[in-house]
Amino acid sequence: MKIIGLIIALSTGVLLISATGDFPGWADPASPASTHLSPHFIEKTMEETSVPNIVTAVLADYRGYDTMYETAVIFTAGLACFILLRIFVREEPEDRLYRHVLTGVTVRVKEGAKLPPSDDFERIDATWTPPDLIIKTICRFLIPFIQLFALYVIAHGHHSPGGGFQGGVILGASIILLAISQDLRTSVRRMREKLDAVLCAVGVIIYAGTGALCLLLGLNFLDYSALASVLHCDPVTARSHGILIVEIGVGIAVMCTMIWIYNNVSSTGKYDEGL
Amino acid sequence: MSQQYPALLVIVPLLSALVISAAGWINKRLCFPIAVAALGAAAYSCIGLLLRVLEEGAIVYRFGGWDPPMGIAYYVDHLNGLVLVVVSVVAFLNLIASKKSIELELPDKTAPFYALYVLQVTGLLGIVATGDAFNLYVLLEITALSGYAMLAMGKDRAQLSTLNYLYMGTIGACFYLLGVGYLYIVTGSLNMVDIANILPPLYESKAVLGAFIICLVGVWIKMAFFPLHAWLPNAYTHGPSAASSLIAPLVTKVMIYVMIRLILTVFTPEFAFNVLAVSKPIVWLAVAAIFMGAILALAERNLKKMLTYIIVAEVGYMVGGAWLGNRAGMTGAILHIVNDALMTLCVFLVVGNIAYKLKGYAFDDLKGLVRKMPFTMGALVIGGLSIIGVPPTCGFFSKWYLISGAIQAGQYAFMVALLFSSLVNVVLFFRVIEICYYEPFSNAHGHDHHPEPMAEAPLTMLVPLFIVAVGLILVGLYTGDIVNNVIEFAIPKSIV
Amino acid sequence: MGDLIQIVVAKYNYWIYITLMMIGLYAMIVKNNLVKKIVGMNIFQTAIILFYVSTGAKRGATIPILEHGHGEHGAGAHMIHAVDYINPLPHVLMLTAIVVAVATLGVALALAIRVYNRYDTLEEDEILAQIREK
Amino acid sequence: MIWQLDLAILTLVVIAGIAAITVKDLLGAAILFGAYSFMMCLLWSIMGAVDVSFTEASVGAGVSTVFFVAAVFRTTRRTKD
Repeated sequence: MKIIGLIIALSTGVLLISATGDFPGWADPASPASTHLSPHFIEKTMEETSVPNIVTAVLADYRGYDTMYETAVIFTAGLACFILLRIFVREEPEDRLYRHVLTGVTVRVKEGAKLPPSDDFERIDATWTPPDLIIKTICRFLIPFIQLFALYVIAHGHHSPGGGFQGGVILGASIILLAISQDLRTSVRRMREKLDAVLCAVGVIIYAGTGALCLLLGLNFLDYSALASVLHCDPVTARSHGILIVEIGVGIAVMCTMIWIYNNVSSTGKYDEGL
Repeated sequence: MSQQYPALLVIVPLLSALVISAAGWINKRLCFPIAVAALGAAAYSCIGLLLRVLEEGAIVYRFGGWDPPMGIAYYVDHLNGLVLVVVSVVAFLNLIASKKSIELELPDKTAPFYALYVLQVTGLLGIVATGDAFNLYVLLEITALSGYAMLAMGKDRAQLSTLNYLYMGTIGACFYLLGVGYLYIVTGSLNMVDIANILPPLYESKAVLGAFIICLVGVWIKMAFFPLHAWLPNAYTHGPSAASSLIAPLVTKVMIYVMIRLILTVFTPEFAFNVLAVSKPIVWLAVAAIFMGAILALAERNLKKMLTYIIVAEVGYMVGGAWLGNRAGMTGAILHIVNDALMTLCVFLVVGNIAYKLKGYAFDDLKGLVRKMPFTMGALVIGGLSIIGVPPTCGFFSKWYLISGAIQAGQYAFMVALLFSSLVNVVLFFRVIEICYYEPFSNAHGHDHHPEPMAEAPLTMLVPLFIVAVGLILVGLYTGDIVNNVIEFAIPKSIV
Repeated sequence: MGDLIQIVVAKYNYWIYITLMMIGLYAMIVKNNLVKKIVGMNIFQTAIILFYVSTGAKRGATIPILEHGHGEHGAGAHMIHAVDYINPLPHVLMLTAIVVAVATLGVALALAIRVYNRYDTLEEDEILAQIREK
Repeated sequence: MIWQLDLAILTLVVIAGIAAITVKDLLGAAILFGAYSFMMCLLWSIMGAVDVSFTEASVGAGVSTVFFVAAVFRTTRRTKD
């Protein structure tokens, strides 16, 4: 099996390297890629969309249709992890571990029975980790600032590198950090599975809905200048606002998908004990 | 609203897939009606679009209002207008037919399954309608991911075979992406028509040759063309019957459409057939695909797995037909996309009905099935006749074009392969029909001779099957109209 | 000899990207462990992204973000020359490709977990042996 | 665009790639894959693709490594090859 793999990899490698013969030199300004489409994007972005970050302008406006499908890909991945892993009814009830908060004594309760809810016993995961106060408090302290930075990244996608995807992932990462530092149950209590799944769909609906709104206002799909009549501004700034709305939609969709995939992967669908 | 058909046919399913997934958490009963409405609207706009194309010729739809090379544009001409109609009608019929089997096999996850189903159809419609090479890659990924998720919901070995399908599918998609990258670095554009305009002076360059080979190999992996077909039989057999009866008829045919689009539009037939002397070896590969597909199908004792090998052979028909290089071969290939989608849907719906009523679809479970399920067996006979290629059904006409194309092109090996595969199909289907019709029903408690109660599949599964069976014959009878009005204009004049 | 070095200097980047792709492809085909195949798949995808981003690189050009004082808007901006800025199109395509790679990774890991729950191993040969026994 | 820096990081990336595949422990492979992604993001920021490197840092290296580690914890660290 190793030989076949080696032959396949080497033959494709030789084919690809021989095909690089006619490539333009590395990073030379006169290459066809830098002289056909990109001059239009670089020179016209300011006039047509008034967005300084050309990548965000091309991403959400010139090729906004691509990005809508890419958000749909992320949504499909979240849905796929949910449908593959999520288990609603469990066959054999597992036993639970509780820890007495003051003394640190752990109690094992068999066959899915529960301790009456009291605040001096806290439930802990089966893969038991010692109570590490430092990590818990630091993470609880850090998470709001991570989320603040993520909102900045989404909102500031026009002027600096960033945008819907990066901001959405950082927001998702803050909730995942909560799930890793505390335990999955606290993060699921913060971000319910139902809310997470519906927000996932809502994020992509914001994106496709903005496009459909432009369609209903008469112009082609995803033509933000149609929003000028709704946002009461000239078509160029309407495009800039359209890009911002779309980036917010992408941010919400990516955040919820990352949380959804993490919750399903780390607890193999049981939603009780994560990493 | 008819100007917006190209956008509507893709946006309505996408938005409804999202609404279905959200509605799944609020009120489960809403999901199926939304899915049916969405695919109905998509089918309606596809048919409307084809009628518009027949009147006005090719339609360009600019997304975001930007002109084609800058923004993304849809080019809908006769070729993808026809394939769009086939994809949306097949998906619509299959959704209605597989409602009950979805509820039987996936009791608590019907809502996400419907959402994935509609997302898969969105991806397929997008692939067929798009005019942008990179947009086609993103849609390829949506189709692939929702396909993996649906196929992995089957029983026992489904997850492992889907994981292998994922590896091969990702390699195929990455090869296609690499091919588009090679084209981009040499031409600077991503729009298919724009690339076709820039390419002619570059025909001699090694980069374009490398891009063509890599794109082709990537698309071949995705369509399970013979040497790269190992993932298809297991993936389609172990999937739930609703998923395999959607994916089997459509995904391989759409990938063949992508290959034909690459030949006709992006690399122009002048490059594909004349500059490269590559059509002869590819037709020989197609001959090998047909032989191996037929022989491996003979060796199977499981009805569903036998059908997956027939799909591998059918892929050999279409690739060989497209690469014959003459008008009859290309017409046969395009017509075979339409016919094969309908035939495979008919036969997989039959397997869906059998799986719904019996526990398995191995040959020994099918004994004496005609008394229990007469209508399903009737549809199996019609589907079998069409796959064999008996005149009234559509299978005959596309095979006729392929054989006449092979003779014109002097590829007699391809003609022999076509006839051999038809004979093997005769053996395959009559073996199954003989088991179902003549062997007594193997009931456990001795042999009491009172006639078994007719336990036919429910009506919602039978009506679509009946429509498809009748459709097979109608498409066969109206082949002349389809070819003269639609396929004639789909193939550029340069192919004679 | 001189022009050979010229060719090498101009093209060595592409050759390294292609070797990286082939490492990923080799791992996907040959590795026995399912998760190792997923690592190989991701290396293959990231190498293609690397190839795309390098098509956009321009010698002597800055990042594709225009200096934009909040004052002047649209037409008032001074003349923008395409030569000073890096080609933004491959970056847009690759934002999409990275997110697609993560989506595929998520689904692949979910499938690997399901396979592990069923066969208690991630080694392909052990799984096939179990299937042959059944 | 200092080509010596570019070459150095490229070789580091290739070494991390090969190591991520050949190491005998899945958790090690996950961490090495995270390192591979971060160096890839460094390479892109050198090439001027700031948006792409930001995305790779957060999406590609950050969350992929978390998914990998979560999956390895839920399966096994043992690999034969």
